[in-house]
Amino acid sequence: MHTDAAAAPSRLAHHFPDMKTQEHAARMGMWLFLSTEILLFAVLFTAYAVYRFLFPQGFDEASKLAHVAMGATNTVVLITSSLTVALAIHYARLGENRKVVGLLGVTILFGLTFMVLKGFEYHHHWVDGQLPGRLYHYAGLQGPGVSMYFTIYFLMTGLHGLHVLIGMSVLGWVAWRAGRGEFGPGYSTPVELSGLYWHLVDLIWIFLFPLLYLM
Amino acid sequence: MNLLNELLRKLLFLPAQASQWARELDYLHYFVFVTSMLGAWTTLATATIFVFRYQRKHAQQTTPIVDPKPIHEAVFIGLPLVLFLSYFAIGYPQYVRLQTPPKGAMDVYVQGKKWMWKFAYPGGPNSTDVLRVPAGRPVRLLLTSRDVIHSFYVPALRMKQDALPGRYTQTWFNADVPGRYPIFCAEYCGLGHSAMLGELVVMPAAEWDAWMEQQRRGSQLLAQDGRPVGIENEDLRGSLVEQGRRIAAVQGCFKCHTVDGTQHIGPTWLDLFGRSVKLEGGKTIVADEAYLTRSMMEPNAEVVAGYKDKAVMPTYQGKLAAPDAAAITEFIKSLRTDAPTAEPQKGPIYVPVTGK
Amino acid sequence: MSPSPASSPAYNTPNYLNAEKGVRSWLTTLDHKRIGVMYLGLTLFGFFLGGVFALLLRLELLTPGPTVMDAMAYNRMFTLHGVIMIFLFMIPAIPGIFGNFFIPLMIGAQDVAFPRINLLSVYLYLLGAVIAVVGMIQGGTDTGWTFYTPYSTTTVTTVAPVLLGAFILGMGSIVTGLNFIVTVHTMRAPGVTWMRLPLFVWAMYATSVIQVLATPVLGMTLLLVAFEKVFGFGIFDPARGGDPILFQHLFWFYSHPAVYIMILPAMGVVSEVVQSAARKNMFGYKAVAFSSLGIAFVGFFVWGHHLFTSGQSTFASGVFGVLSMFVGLFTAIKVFNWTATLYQGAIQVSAPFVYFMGFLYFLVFGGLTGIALSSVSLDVHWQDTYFVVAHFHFIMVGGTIMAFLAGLHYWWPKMFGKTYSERWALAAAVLVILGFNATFIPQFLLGNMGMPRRYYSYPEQFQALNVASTAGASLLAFGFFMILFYLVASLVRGKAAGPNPWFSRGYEWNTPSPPSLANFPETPVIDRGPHEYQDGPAAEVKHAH
Amino acid sequence: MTATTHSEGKHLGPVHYVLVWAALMVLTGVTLAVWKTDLSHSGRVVAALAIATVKAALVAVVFMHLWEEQGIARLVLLVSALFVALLIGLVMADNATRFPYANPPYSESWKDDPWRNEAPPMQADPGPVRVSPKTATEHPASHKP
Repeated sequence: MHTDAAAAPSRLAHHFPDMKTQEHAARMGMWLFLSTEILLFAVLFTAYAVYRFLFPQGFDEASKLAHVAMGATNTVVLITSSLTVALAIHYARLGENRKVVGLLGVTILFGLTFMVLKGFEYHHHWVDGQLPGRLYHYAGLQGPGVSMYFTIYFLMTGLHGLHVLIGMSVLGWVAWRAGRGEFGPGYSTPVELSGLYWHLVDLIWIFLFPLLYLM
Repeated sequence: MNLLNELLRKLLFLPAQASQWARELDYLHYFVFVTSMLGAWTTLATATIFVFRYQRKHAQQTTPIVDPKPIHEAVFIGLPLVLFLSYFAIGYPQYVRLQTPPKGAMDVYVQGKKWMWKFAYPGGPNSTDVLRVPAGRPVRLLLTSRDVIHSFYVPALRMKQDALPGRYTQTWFNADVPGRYPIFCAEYCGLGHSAMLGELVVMPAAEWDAWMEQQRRGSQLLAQDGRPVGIENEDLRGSLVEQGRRIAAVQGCFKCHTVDGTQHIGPTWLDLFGRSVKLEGGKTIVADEAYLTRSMMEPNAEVVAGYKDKAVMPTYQGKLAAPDAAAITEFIKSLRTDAPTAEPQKGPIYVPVTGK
Repeated sequence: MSPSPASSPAYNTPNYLNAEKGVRSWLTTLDHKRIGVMYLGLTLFGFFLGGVFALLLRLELLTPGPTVMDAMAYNRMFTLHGVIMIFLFMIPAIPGIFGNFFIPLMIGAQDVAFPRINLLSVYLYLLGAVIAVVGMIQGGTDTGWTFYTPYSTTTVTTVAPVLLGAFILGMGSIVTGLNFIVTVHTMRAPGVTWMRLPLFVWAMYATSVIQVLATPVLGMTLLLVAFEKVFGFGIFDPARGGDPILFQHLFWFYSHPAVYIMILPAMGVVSEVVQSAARKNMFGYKAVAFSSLGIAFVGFFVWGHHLFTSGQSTFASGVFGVLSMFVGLFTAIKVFNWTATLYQGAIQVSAPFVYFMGFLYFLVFGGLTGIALSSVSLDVHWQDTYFVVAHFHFIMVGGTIMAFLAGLHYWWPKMFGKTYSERWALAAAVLVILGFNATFIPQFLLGNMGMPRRYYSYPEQFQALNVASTAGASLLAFGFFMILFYLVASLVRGKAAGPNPWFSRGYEWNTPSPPSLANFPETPVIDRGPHEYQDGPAAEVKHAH
Repeated sequence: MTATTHSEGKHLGPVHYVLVWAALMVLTGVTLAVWKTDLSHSGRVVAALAIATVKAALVAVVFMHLWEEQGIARLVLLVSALFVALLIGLVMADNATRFPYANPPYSESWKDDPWRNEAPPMQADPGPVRVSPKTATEHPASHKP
């Protein structure tokens, strides 16, 4: 979507009557894409709901093995990164491209922090054998539904982590374009669309954190 | 009524009705069939009449704009809705009845496994592929599976229920016409899906009581002899060959080995016994009892030439008791092109039940 | 087909086919019409493959025991047939071909909103198709297209590649849908209000909503199965507390709406065909348009009617059962309105119209058997038998393929600027309809008798009807080959069609045949609804240029 | 994007963003505080989900500009949310009302089993959930939250 707008020097593709329509179309496309992401995660949320309902005790005990401190830190990190992205969009609309580069850079660093912390968590679970399904071999906690918690934990955080990585790459690309001074009052769609994506990643984590760490 | 029932049943190719529920389901079937056919043909006949009535007279003929009045759309919505909801209003209570077994129904445990049905009756007796029930008494089935999903289906009872691995589903019936009715597996379960046939034998109640009494005595005797009883107990009857076939099916041998000569993941068993087999590495060996047994226990030790890349067979050391391995060997020995083959069955397999 | 009075030599004028030359210009094209033509080639190849497997299946079922293949080959073949027909033909065909080609023409736009993403969808289709088909043939996948766990996670055959392929095909389907929604919202020409949208566009819009919202669920579910099969994550593994019925819920949350992805575009196609063939505006335009949206919406909440005998709760079965009746209701509304459209029309019995009548007949019976199936208790007898097989083939072959053929014959002159032999077309249409009846009516009766589906061998009492079905299938196949033959012949030696051989007043006929690269010389301004035939030829001529 | 696509006066600025960020931080704190309380299990679940929903709404409305966006984006988000809710709701409705033993073995719905001992178990009863904390601390790298 962004590429269409960028391709023509005038940024107006031949088949659109005007810029306004073109950007409206781009944003609508992005929102529809976000809805597919929501439905993608919905599968895992459904599995979570069903298995938590069936194995409340197993999930309860297993979630105590999650590292709340790191999870909470990550929540703070992601929410703050959402703020920096929102500000980046604001300055992109004003054409202050250097601020955009700085804010997006900070966002990517936050994303990196998130992934590193996530990596530590994964490492701890790995060495303890708190792994999904048949890979689960942690002697400290056994019982129905326990390994299912870790199946869901790894699938949900893994898919979310993948989205963080994709988001970081897209933001990096947008920051590079901001560095070339491309954005201004007339054109800030790429910043806005990648920002929307990043906010969605944050939004999903807002649900994942209490569900996986605090229940 | 009875005549009409028979007429419609034959017209729709429906099998015999062996329970009251089946009969009532057929009445719904007839109702749905007749009303929806009337509706369909009325609509389609109207369309066809329009086609003949309103033929184009010249290429650029004009036609009036005809827009519907609200009453038209109300009829278009109202009529089918009433009809459809009446189907549901009749059908759903019937379904609820099937899902709610009456108190005092006899429990029979049904276990599906690739590719057979096992039945365990109250008090220990059990059977394979043949379910005997008393006519006129409600029977609740508690179904489960050993491997994948199977579905227990008796067309004569118009009744079907999936058997799920590791848990139970339930259904019930009250067969009231003595006779023999086929049982099918209706959920796809692999190679033997269409051969996973069983038989429901509905016996007059008194006859069934006598048969059950005999069964119970038999299983007590067996219990005294120290044989384990219960659903896991393989039936004792049948030749060693037949046992071997069953064990091979249960152990999943047929996932890779065929018995009709076609090559699959593993070598075919047809004409295998006594043949000179070329091994990976050039050695040649005669496939005797010893080799066959070794191949079950250490499958990757002596791989047949051409199967190196497919050497995926797990060891059956510890999974197969010595008599079972011997039975499979006997079964392989029986697979000869010049001998009557034990495999492809057409139609239901009628397996006799102990004590009858 | 009568030659148009305003017929012009087809390929002398510049058009989208001859604007650029060479393979490269096709592979990198962003033109929606060329992308539509590429989809035509690709999906027809898929249809051919799936059809060959269907014929082999029917051949095997000629006799009760083994006929031409062993059980393993049979199981692999019905998996191939199902996956190929559904993911490579039914879902992408009408949206990919007619949707891409005609939505922009029908709303007066130069292209779809995101042409590059449109091209991407073709390549996603190609990539997914290759991975799925090669994966299935190499790995011998034998799970059936439903991939039910735990069978799919425990079978010795390879399953992961086909799951990955289906995931990629799903992505292609999503971006097609997304593109159409945005196109319809943002690119309508002046005067094309929502209440003047051609009904095909309405149907495609509703379809796209389903594609966008349902397909991700399938993608994720298939990935979960792959994770379980490859890494042992155990999310559906009964031995680890997993619930196989949960898989069925998630699978059908996509796959039931997917049925509407297949049939809604077909309903859109026949809405156009019947208006043009009867020279009549749609009776109850709003009812037909909104019932498409109604099907798209309610279609999401009926998936549980596939689970009546699976161990699903009685309560849930009731909810899903009653909701299913409402989906049937929307289809009934459409059927009545199509019938009423014929009233006072000026009907020309052309090949597209014959297919329309076939569609109407088959959809009525396919739909009503669907209603019968969702009356809950009757499904207990019919679930997983040939009755279900016959029911959905009535909808898929009798509905979607008849509509596809109707659309293909109706729009062929527009797409390629050539006319085909009307006599051959009528003969083939009759053959296809007869063959279809002979193939699938016996299957209803087999289902009533209790023959389960996916049966390699069967008891002997089922043989007579199976033989009838196989005979019908060969007739059907012969009909399809006939169509292929005369359509290809028309490309080589067909007469020039002229811009509007049907004298149709659908917006898409306002362009030359084949359309020029830019579709319209200037943005058209529409001042009347589609398919209004109340005024004389003078308006026609004015309207056509 | 040009300012013309938005109705004037609805624009959000950095001040709004920082305020919302602060609110999100506070709500995160509240979530953690609720977790530490003695509230009943279901009470905590409801509270945590309610707070998460409020946070998500803040992100969607302010950060994602639903506040100033045209109707279609709101519609898309609401429809997806509705479909997610119906997917989860209808599937759980099935699990909650099923024949209890059609649910996975030894799950919650097998608890009140009037004939648990009669049913031949398909696999060994794993018994209740067992926590043995010592093994967790044996490993040098592991630690408890």
